[in-house]
Amino acid sequence: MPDLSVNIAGLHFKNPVTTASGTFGYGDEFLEFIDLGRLGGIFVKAVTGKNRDGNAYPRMAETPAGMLNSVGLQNKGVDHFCREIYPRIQDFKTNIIVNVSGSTVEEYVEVAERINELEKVPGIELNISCPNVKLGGMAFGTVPAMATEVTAEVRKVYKKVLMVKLSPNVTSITDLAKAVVDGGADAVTLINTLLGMAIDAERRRPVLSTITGGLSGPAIKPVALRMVWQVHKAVNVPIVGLGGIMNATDAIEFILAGATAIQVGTANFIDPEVSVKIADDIEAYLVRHRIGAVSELIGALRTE
Amino acid sequence: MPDLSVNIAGLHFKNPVTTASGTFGYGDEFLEFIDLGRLGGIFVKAVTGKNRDGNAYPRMAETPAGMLNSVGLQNKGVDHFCREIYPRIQDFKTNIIVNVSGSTVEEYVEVAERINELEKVPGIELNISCPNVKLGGMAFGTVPAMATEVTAEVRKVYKKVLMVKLSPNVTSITDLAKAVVDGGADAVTLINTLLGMAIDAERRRPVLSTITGGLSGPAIKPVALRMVWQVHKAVNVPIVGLGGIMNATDAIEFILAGATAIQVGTANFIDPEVSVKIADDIEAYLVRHRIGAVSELIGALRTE
Amino acid sequence: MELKKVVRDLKVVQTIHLNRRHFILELLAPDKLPLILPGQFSQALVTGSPSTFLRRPFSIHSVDYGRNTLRLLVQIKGEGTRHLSLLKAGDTLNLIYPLGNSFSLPATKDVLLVGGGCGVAPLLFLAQFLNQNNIHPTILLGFRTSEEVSEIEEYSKYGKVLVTTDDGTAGEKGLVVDHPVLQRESIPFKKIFCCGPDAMMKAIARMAWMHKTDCEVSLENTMACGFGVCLCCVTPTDKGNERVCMEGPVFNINRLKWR
Amino acid sequence: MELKKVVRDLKVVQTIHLNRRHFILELLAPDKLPLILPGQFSQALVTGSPSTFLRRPFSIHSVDYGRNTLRLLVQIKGEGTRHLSLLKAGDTLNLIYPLGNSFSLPATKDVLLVGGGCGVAPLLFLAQFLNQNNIHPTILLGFRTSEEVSEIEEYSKYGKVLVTTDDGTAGEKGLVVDHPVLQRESIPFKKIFCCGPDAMMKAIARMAWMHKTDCEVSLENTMACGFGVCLCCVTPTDKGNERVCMEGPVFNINRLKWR
Ligand SMILES: Cc1cc2nc3c(=O)[nH]c(=O)nc-3n(C[C@H](O)[C@H](O)[C@H](O)COP(=O)(O)OP(=O)(O)OC[C@H]3O[C@@H](n4cnc5c(N)ncnc54)[C@H](O)[C@@H]3O)c2cc1C
Ligand SMILES: Cc1cc2nc3c(=O)[nH]c(=O)nc-3n(C[C@H](O)[C@H](O)[C@H](O)COP(=O)(O)OP(=O)(O)OC[C@H]3O[C@@H](n4cnc5c(N)ncnc54)[C@H](O)[C@@H]3O)c2cc1C
Ligand SMILES: Cc1cc2nc3c(=O)[nH]c(=O)nc-3n(C[C@H](O)[C@H](O)[C@H](O)COP(=O)(O)O)c2cc1C
Ligand SMILES: Cc1cc2nc3c(=O)[nH]c(=O)nc-3n(C[C@H](O)[C@H](O)[C@H](O)COP(=O)(O)O)c2cc1C
Ligand code: FES
Ligand code: FES
Repeated sequence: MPDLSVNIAGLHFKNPVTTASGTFGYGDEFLEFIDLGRLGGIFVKAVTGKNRDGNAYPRMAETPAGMLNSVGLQNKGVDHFCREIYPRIQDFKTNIIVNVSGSTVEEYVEVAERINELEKVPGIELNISCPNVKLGGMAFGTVPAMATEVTAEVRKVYKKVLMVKLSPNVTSITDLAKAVVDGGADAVTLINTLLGMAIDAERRRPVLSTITGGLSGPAIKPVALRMVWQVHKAVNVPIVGLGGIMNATDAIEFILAGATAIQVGTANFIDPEVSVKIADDIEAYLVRHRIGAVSELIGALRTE
Repeated sequence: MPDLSVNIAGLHFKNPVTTASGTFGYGDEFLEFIDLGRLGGIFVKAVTGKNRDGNAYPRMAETPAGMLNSVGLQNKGVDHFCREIYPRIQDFKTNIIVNVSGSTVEEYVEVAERINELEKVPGIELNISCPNVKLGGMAFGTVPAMATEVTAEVRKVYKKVLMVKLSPNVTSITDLAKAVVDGGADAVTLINTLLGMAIDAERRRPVLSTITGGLSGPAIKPVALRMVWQVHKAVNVPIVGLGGIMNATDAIEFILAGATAIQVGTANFIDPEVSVKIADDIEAYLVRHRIGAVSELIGALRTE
Repeated sequence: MELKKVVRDLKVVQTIHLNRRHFILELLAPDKLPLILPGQFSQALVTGSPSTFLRRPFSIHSVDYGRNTLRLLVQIKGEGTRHLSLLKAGDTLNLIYPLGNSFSLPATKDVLLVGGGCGVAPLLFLAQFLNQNNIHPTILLGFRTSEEVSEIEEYSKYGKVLVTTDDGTAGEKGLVVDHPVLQRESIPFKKIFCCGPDAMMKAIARMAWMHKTDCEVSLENTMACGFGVCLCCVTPTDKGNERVCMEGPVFNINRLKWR
Repeated sequence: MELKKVVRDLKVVQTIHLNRRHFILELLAPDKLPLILPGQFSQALVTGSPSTFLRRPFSIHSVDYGRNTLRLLVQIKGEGTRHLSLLKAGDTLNLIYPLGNSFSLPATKDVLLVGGGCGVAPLLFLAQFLNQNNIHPTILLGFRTSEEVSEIEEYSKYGKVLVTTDDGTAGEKGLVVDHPVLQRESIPFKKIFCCGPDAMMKAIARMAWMHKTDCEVSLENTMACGFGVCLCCVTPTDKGNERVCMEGPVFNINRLKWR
């Protein structure tokens, strides 16, 4: 049996398959479908300082091999998370990572500080990349100096594994990756959604209430793979890779490009059981290729 | 019969449907399939100062709802173009626009100067966005100051319609659009390909000889539409919109977002007759919606 | 029986083409059907349609626990539903079901069901369920034209059926809300269940408020997941933005921000 | 007859499943077939396969101008070819054809055709064409295993057929290049036409050079368009990077950079 485990800044993952924030709720909606204990980890929906209603509907548009969303960080705030959600999910037999969002450095710090107290949350993922909130993520995620600042401020209060999730809507993803590593990030997650738009030609209107939204799904996989590869060559921290992963082959492509772990996002909507299948099929790939440990594949793309 | 004509900096297009550079050869390969006189214009393959062999093969990878290419500006140089190609295509009954590329400002200027002499070429499209040539396009297309410079230098020698084609691989497409308008561009074309990558998981190798390549096709349409919309609100010159247009509905979406004309790219590979069909179907749309002229649709997205 | 969501390959027993735009898929479950409540829906995976990436939501039209089958009533709208219309006996359709909440069991016997377009789909199952609880509702169905009027005998098993068509080629001419049964000073219903296009549901809601009649509607929305995790399908309610696929699709009109 | 590229919907006359991995599509053209030369290929539009975006290239396996039909011989590789294998009589397949150059008419009668895998596809048409020009080639075909050996009677109409299989279950065991007919001091052929996997063609090319025998190969490559406009399919030749879909797929080995 090949060894599927991977390690991110000392945090053990039983396998490299985790689920992407915003596509997996708080995990409990999936209890009817899968055994969460079979996953390396779950990244729960973004948590902000206060309650947010998110954007008006329609919030979704289907696109070729993908979808746009403009959910906009709807959540009930960090208090509610700690009081109502955490007790409900703390005993899942997998790593629970909280996706931390905000509109100001103070808000990020506040949320991170609160999550730091939760014993059974071994890490957070700073979402400096959500393109949907006007007073929010976009700026942090696209200006290296701001990315360094918010990461460094959170680093001061957050003592466990700190991952930072990057926006792909930038000229140089490596500059951003370096910026957050400078700020003290233990790992980087990439990619968040590409900023896109859909139009209903018959009604001559935008499909989304917010006009633009975040593109996810297989359509963005080539861009995501490229960014993982670029960042893998540029920085020395582990990468959590995602963007359009639908099956184990996709997952292995990300690992070969340099990802230590991967996240399954939009694919969960199409098959809520897919994450566990991906873990199984990665194992089958390793057996078929006689590879002893998945960690041997990380960044192992042959380019000579 | 609705009026399909549009106008870009004084240049008349009988309809808004043109074809994208690099996907339509020099037009003559399509003579067996369509009547070029039914198109608003054709944008021919990139022309550089000297002969270029392009990249090694494999140069192509299929991706979800799209493809990657790493052709890399293969062409026989501007001399050959003027001597061999131009005489062959000059009498096509459509606007022939030449896509001008280079690795240095001098090369762009040299090619533009030569093309300026060709009586039956009413315009050029400066390709400052090709992501495939190491010493090339990328830098010009991603740094506003360089984009302004190359546009301004070409503007000095080029007397007809000057369009500049932008790269989508930037943090702010509006900054780039403003930069080339400052440099004297009459119009902007967007978008070129997104930088992406494909991996063969079985062989653990990149699919393309160049590892990364340019992503085109329906997958990128949401990103392209968003950029056309953003630029339409930011600058005051006409926009030529493209990225994943497969049919008239897609084309109308781009026009509603702000494009004066559109280009059909990758779709030509799947159906070499599609560009003419799109022109016909745009007309049918106008008739069905009782719209007298396609120009009424430009930027006419209802967002109130 | 457990109320548990499952992902299953169902076998197409038959495809009944009602008219050019509507068809019924009768589907056989591979294992014992879970408990399904009226108003619940399923998410169908469309294969072979390159432009259909996400699943498509369809209400449960009827359930036969004995034969372990359920039916979907589908209106052809775009590529996804067109591909579903090509399914034949023996083909497979992957469903996630049952999803969402359900219509509530009313405390009165004076019940009206109102449906229009593909919104009639959940009403057959609801009528059946009401019958099992000794309620014989009036069932008011709106169609475009006589050609699309269908399954009247089915509905008639469970209550009195009234019909409107847009063009008057069958039943009363006009919209469901214009039907004479609703044009009285006081309408003879204490509870209305409604499903159909937004405009229709809003018109019925206005009428219900006017007559102080209790009313539940089954909302549509754009859905990515269907089981509560994407937050794409929200509707504003008295509790903020709620998920149509989880807290809905059925809402009491008093909880919606429609006034 | 004009040598003109066309885009056409062809009707599937029959699908002949040769073995688990190979099948033949016989296709009826809607109008008079254009002139097609041996070695030319077509670009097939696969519908109903969400993961297949671009067309797929297939050689013309045979042509019947009388019945206005042509055949493709297809090996199932991935989703595109799997979907094509599901086509049935009466279905439609959209093709762009005929594409590319062709094998040349040799000035000798001592001709060997060598094919392996799906590379055998263009050789039947070529053999037919050679016969029409009074050449009866030797035809050496390589297969994986006896189960995949097929259409031998067809080829036998046009010349002497030799077979190798990887596992020796039919004909000679080994690779085509190891066949005894090629293991002599001087081989009895003045012209070789070869189509198959790259490694096979290169081995044959080495052998041809050794024996100073003229040799043409039909190359594969990754194609986006198939008609010369995308420049995705180039191969290095004595004239620089040439397009396999236009200047090829057939090249004389002396023009390639294989030495
Ligand atoms: C909870 C729920 C239950 C439903 N039950 C049924 C049912 O029982 N029978 C039935 O026929 N349909 C039902 N629908 C609607 C059905 O899901 C859509 O018609 C279907 O998804 C369209 O898919 P398509 O690929 O054919 O069309 P698409 O190509 O996706 O769309 C075609 C056109 O229909 C519009 N459209 C697509 N989806 C929706 C939607 N969800 N709401 C409004 N407009 C839409 C699009 O804007 C577009 O203009 C239900 C929807 C929901 C949310
Ligand atoms: C000029 C030309 C003529 C051809 N003639 C025939 C023919 O007559 N009969 C026939 O069966 N096949 C022929 N082929 C090959 C055929 O086009 C591919 O097998 C087919 O496109 C695979 O499609 P798919 O969707 O099934 O596989 P995909 O899912 O696209 O690919 C499956 C696997 O096959 C590999 N593959 C795909 N395309 C090619 C290719 N062009 N070259 C090498 N490897 C590839 C991929 O890397 C992948 O590993 C020809 C190719 C060319 C270029
Ligand atoms: C409906 C939806 C909601 C999302 N919400 C969040 C979020 O709250 N925080 C976050 O960091 N990313 C969020 N994302 C982005 C995903 O986590 C992921 O980065 C993106 O979808 C790309 O991966 P995919 O193509 O596998 O879905 C969301 C994505 C979707 C589709
Ligand atoms: C094979 C190929 C070659 C291309 N060559 C060029 C080129 O020479 N110059 C250029 O400006 N753009 C080139 N492009 C980009 C296209 O013109 C276009 O911007 C891009 O493909 C997006 O449009 P589409 O999705 O409609 O194809 C090329 C694209 C493809 C697919
Ligand atoms: S559709 Fe995803 S939460 Fe309702
Ligand atoms: S495949 Fe496009 S040029 Fe050959």
